[in-house]
Amino acid sequence: MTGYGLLIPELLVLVGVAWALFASALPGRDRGAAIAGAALAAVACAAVVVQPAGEALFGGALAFDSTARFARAGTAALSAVWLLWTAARGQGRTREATALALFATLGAMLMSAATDLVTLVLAIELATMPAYVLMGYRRERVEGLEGALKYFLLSLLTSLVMMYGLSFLYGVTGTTRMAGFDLSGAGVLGLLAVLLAFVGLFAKLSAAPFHYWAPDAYEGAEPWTVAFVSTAPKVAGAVAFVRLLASVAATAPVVSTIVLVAAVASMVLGNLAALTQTDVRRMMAYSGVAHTGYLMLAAAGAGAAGYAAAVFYAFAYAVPSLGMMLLVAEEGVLVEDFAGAFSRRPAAVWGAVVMLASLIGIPPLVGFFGKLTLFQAALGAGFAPWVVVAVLTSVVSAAYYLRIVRASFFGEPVAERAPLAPSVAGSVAVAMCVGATLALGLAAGPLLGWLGTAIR
Amino acid sequence: MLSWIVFLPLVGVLLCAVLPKSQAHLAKWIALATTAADLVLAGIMIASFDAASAAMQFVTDVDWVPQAGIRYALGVDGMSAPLVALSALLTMLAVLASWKVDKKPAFYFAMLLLLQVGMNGVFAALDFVLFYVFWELVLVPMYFLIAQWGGPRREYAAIKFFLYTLLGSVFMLIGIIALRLQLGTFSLTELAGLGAKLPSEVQWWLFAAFFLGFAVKVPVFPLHTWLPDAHVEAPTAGSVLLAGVLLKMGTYGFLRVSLPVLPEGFASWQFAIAVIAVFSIVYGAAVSFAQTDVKKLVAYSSVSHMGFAMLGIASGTAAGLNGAMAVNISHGLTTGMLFLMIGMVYDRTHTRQIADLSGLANQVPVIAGLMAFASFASMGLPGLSGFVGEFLSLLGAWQSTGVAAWLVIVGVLGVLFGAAYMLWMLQRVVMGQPSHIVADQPDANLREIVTVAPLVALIVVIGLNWDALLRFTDPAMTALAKLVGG
Amino acid sequence: MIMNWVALIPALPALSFVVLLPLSRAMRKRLLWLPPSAMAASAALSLAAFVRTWPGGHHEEPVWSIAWALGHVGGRPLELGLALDPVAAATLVVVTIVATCVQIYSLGYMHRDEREGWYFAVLSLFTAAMLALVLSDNLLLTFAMWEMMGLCSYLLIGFWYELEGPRKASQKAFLTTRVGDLGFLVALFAIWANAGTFELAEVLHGAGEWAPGAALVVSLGLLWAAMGKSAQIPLHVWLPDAMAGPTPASALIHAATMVAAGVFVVARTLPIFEHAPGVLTAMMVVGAATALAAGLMAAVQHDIKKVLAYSTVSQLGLMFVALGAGSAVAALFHLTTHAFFKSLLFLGAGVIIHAAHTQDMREMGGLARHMPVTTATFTIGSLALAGVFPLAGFFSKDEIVTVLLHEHHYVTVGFVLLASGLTAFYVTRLWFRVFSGPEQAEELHEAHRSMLGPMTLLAAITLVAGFAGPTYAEFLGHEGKWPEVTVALISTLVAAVGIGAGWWFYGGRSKVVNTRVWKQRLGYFYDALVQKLYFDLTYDTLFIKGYFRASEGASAFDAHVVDGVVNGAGTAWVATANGAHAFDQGVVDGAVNGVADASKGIGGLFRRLQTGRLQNYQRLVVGAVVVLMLIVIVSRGA
Amino acid sequence: MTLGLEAYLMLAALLFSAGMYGAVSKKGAVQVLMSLELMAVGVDLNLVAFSRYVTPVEMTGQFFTVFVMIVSAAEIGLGLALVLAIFRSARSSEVDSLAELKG
Repeated sequence: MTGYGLLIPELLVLVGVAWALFASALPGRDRGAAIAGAALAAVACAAVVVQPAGEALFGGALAFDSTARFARAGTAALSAVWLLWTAARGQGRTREATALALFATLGAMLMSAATDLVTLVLAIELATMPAYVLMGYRRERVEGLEGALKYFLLSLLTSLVMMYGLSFLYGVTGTTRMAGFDLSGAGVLGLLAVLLAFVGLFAKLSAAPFHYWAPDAYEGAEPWTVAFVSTAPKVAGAVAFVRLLASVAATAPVVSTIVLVAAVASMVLGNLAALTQTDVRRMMAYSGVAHTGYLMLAAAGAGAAGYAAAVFYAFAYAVPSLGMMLLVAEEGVLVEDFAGAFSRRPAAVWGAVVMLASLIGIPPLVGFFGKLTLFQAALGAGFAPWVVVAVLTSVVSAAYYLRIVRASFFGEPVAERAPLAPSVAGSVAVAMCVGATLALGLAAGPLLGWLGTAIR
Repeated sequence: MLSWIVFLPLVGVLLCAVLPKSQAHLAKWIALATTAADLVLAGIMIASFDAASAAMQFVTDVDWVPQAGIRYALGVDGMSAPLVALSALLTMLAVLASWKVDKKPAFYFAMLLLLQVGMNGVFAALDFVLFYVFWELVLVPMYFLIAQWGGPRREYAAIKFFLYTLLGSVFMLIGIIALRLQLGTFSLTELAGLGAKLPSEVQWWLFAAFFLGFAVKVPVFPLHTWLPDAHVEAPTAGSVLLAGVLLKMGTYGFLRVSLPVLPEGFASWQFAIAVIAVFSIVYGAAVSFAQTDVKKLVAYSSVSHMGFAMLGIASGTAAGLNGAMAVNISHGLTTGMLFLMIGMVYDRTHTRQIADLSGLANQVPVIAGLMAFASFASMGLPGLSGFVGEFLSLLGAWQSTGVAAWLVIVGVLGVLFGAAYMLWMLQRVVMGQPSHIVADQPDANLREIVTVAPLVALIVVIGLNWDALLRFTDPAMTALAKLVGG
Repeated sequence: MIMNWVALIPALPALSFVVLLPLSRAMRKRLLWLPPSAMAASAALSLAAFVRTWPGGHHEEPVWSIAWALGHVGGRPLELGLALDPVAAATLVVVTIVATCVQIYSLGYMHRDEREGWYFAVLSLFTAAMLALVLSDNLLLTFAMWEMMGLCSYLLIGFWYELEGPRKASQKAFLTTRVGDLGFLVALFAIWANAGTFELAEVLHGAGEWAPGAALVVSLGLLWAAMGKSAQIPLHVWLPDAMAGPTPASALIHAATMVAAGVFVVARTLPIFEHAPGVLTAMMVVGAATALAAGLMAAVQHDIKKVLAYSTVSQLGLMFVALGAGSAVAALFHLTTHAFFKSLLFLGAGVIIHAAHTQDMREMGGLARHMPVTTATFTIGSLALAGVFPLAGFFSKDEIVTVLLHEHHYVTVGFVLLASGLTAFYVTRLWFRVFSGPEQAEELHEAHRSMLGPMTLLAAITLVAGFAGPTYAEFLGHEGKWPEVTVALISTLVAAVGIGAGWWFYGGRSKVVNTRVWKQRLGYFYDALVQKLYFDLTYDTLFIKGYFRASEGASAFDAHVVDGVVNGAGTAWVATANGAHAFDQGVVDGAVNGVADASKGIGGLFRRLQTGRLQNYQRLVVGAVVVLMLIVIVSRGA
Repeated sequence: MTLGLEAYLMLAALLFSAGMYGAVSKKGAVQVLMSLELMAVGVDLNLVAFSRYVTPVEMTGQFFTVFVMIVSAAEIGLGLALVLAIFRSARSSEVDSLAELKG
């Protein structure tokens, strides 16, 4: 199972895309495509898990090491869960949504394995373009389109800056293989190249100085599309970020200071801005900025442990926030809409409590172990004061996450709401997220072991 | 065995969760059964505990997250065994005291049992991360207990409690990780000896981080403002467990972590802690003297009593440390009982304002008698358990080189002020003519008396025969005193 | 030979408390015979113990002792123990006899009160605690019993807790004695730090080698505690108010036992005081001052029980003087005699109050004609108190004067004689006010036999006890001798002068005497005495009100400032973060107020950054890129 | 006079910054898209220049340029579709008029 066999998971996803695009010719209703997509994504995830790690393909352009394996499996699993939910509760044109989602998943899976600048750029673009369309999914709502446009233009601007940086990186080092970068002799030009390259990645992960698109785009888009865009690609994005950082950090130490600056800015700005939000989507946008900050704090630590912690944290963030966004899609976008939710759907609200607790970092959930390994790496790299900032901002995060809990338990339902149509698939999808948050917390050991420390 | 004691209540939680809406009233029986079973197990553990040895007993030690070096390790020694037993006992009594809860009972008792998992876990954990997991776990059920069944300002009190403790504990998390990086292990038993190797500068900072984490829980003077709100707004069972067990996690943290692992850090902080402790004693007593709500009075009295425990810890001598442990256990019993009595009065009169209550002795003599008994026990009357802790803490502080003698004399004043506010409360609430609210109220029923009986028995037994408690704590505390050089 | 039955002496009354405690009021009423009989049995056992320790005398080993480990601290056992030695044996007899008389007397006195059972239970518990204190040879056990007695006195003084008076008096008594107890605690700490044990014999034996200041700290602590318990100035304010409790209880507690416990403990630990001579002189000064001041205040009281209360304070002052002079025997002998005649006077006062239905002497008169037995026994008691020749008071007071003369404390002798004179004066004043003069109450009749019996017994003892002086001294191991003739003459003279003055002012009157005559002659001095020398006033304003204000301030401080610091920090920041008014107050309540306000303020600031206009975002992004490039260039260049 | 690598890089940089200035300052959405396209051209020129001078043999730069061109073309196509959708429903393609989402 070497050589092209390694690409089987990607091929499965591609089959999913084909099924969704051309399903009109095949039997089965609109929803069939989504379910088929979900099934194929799940099988792809299983295929990845089965694969041995450590193979390189296309002459080193793609490396399926253990970190890539972790990210590919993670992304595939997340999109499978999302597709399952969309099959049940998606509002219209689910076939298009499935196709777009699977395209993005394919892009993300390739991104996490890309070790060559060219494949990296291709994979990044493949992952983000469907995202633009997903964000502007409801064509008739102007806000949706406005959000998508802002996302598109800012994202395009930053990715062009990144490509400009990458071009210089290629120019200075003479190769596009990330492993071979040696910037020691490159002087200021090399550093500028690295900086410009990272601007794009900062924007993709919605890190602080470049996060402006996130709140508006999240608020404009449909909550269920935001669920996918804000979580599944982020795991792969983290791997790409870490891989590029690993390749240049050795010879250009200033890059870790830049990452550190961005990390602290994201943590502080993300958490504080989220504090007074009344729209849960904007709150989750800023919380995304904050969690990217934590993730980059570990990566700035520049060590095998730091990189592994960053990737693990990306996943530990993605799982609960996917679940939360799906719940937001079901319950309503404002914090007030959650009022009295406990009396309506106790099980779902308990799920929300578990996921929010994980985002805060309350043990024994996956979020806690994410933060634990993250702080361990950061402290090891001597970032004690920044860890204190991270710790304080996570207490602040407890304040705004708890507002959702408070509303759902003790708020009086404002308007009489039509009870949500019960749907097995929808609840199963959310239940999977909650289950994963709990199980991966208790089983953090084997998961960390499986993730390994491929990126040095 | 210990894993059973810690995780048995979890079975109860699951049972309560799965209860259909119609049988929600069964929840209290499930809760009673689980807590009773847990108490029996704790009883067996205490009975078969070999008091002579200071080593860890009933140890289970297995890998949990090998990559991060985290182990699932449980064990008890002379210090934690009585605390686990106290937690098991008080939770059962709390269940008994909440027999009449009718608002979402399944949810209520599930939270109570989840709280017990956290409490038992903290005292039994030997791995620092496992300790931290249970430490944080306690926050969630307590938050819901206060926020769902509390008094008028419950939501504010609940979130204040949650964020206050979370702030403290995240600093503790940094400490835990720093220790792991410096000394290479999370295991509390191994850490105990290794800490001395650290440079005193590092020990100073680590002690500060742990101090913040534990002091919030004790609580100690500047960090105590969450306690009165949480107590006043919490339901009776919540207050009993909050005062009876949760506060002890703070002092237990000092005894299990700060002192053995960072002796030099402790030496440099010793005088500061002593000053804060004594100030808490006097300040807590003074503030509670002026309270109009009897529950808030008892809450501030907890600040004062735990001040004695902190003084005992600050002394670093065997007597002082034993005193701290004695205050932990006896405060759990006496304040637990006081809150149960206040709960009984509240069930009848639906008010806690001292001004509205008077003349309990004539109308409800049994409740009045028990309340007076609990007050005298908490005042530190010799012959009852309150005196053991206060006397040994002050004695230890007097002997200790790190604590100045005048500080002890101010601490002794705390004993006087303690008597003042308790008697002042007794005089207005228990004595005098029955007020119109108190008139024609029924006296304590069998369930209420059974709830309080074990506490009365333990208070008298420990009061008369100090060895009932010191038999357990002395070996561990003497070893600790030697480690700290007290 | 094992005399473990001695342990029964304190155990029996304790047992009757434990039996009565859980019972209902009706059940207690039926078991009322239990406490007095337990007391009587205990008295019998004490007598047997006394006989067993005869002839007493000074020798190392106590006749009987038992010890048990209370706990282990730092590996060292913490032991408690009881021991029977001559001092204990003698005091046991005194306490049990007085207690039995009081219990029998109370059967009649408390007959109509429906909570009578609770009274007897607490009385028994109190006696058990006193007996245990007497027998205790371990200072920790002594302290425990000391506080237990404090509790019982609190419960007994506050027996009629429905009324305002007893409630306030009981709290005042408990807190004032507890102020004293703090001294005892400090003394215990110093003892443990230096001697490593609380066992009395070892402590006394090792007192010499203690650290320099230790003996001083211990003796000061014990003196302060004794002053609290034995109501010496300035801690005497609680005793007069304690009269709000039932009279027989006062007879036992505030005449014979509890107040005497202070003297007893100091007597037991006198060797320690020898290592701190300054404390002895201080004790003498306090004793003398209290004797005189209390005597003066007693002379102006109108309430019969208050007169007796101040008289007790005065007599205790005398005992402190004896102790200050270094003679434990004189103090203990006076303690013994005082126990008998003062409890007799209190019991008598109980009968008088029952008969006259008032405690105010101005509404009494002419009781002698209708109550022959009470008058006779009361007179014996009064004369003993005044120090008239054949009675016990004369001998014990002379003992103290001889000791003082022997130790050349002539100034103190002056004070003592002046106090004795005053005592004689106010006793006579009381006697004439109550027994002679026109009858003001109707149908006066003699008390019930069960109340007169104990009084006659006590009167008989008072007659005889004086002569036991020398044998008592030898029993305690000191050479006993009769008081010299000169001293006897001087004290009889002083007593006669006192009685004469009393007779002259209050004797043989046909009409009611009013006090206006005193007011003109003594003016503001008289008012000062009536105001109890302003002690209560100063304490109330200075300590009680002061503490109230302090705690009000602390509570306000806690609620607003400390909590406010958490909120204040927030509002301060918010005010500085411009445009703070933009976000509404409603949002704030969800989070921890102070820190929340701060973070919300800054959060608001960030949100304003998000203008929603794409151009702004692009400019911000480009700006950020430029800034980062500058950082890279500068840091690379540096 | 032979044109060295630096000359090409200067031209590419010029194009890139002109495009960036246009993207930031222009009002109309289409004009912004055109400026972004200009930046893409700058990047391509840069890559081709490097390929010619740094790695003339392997010509990795050329491949890189091809892919970059394809990608940016697709991006701009998508962008135009988005702008058309907005124009149809909001009657204006003024970038700054769309500002409901904020805070």
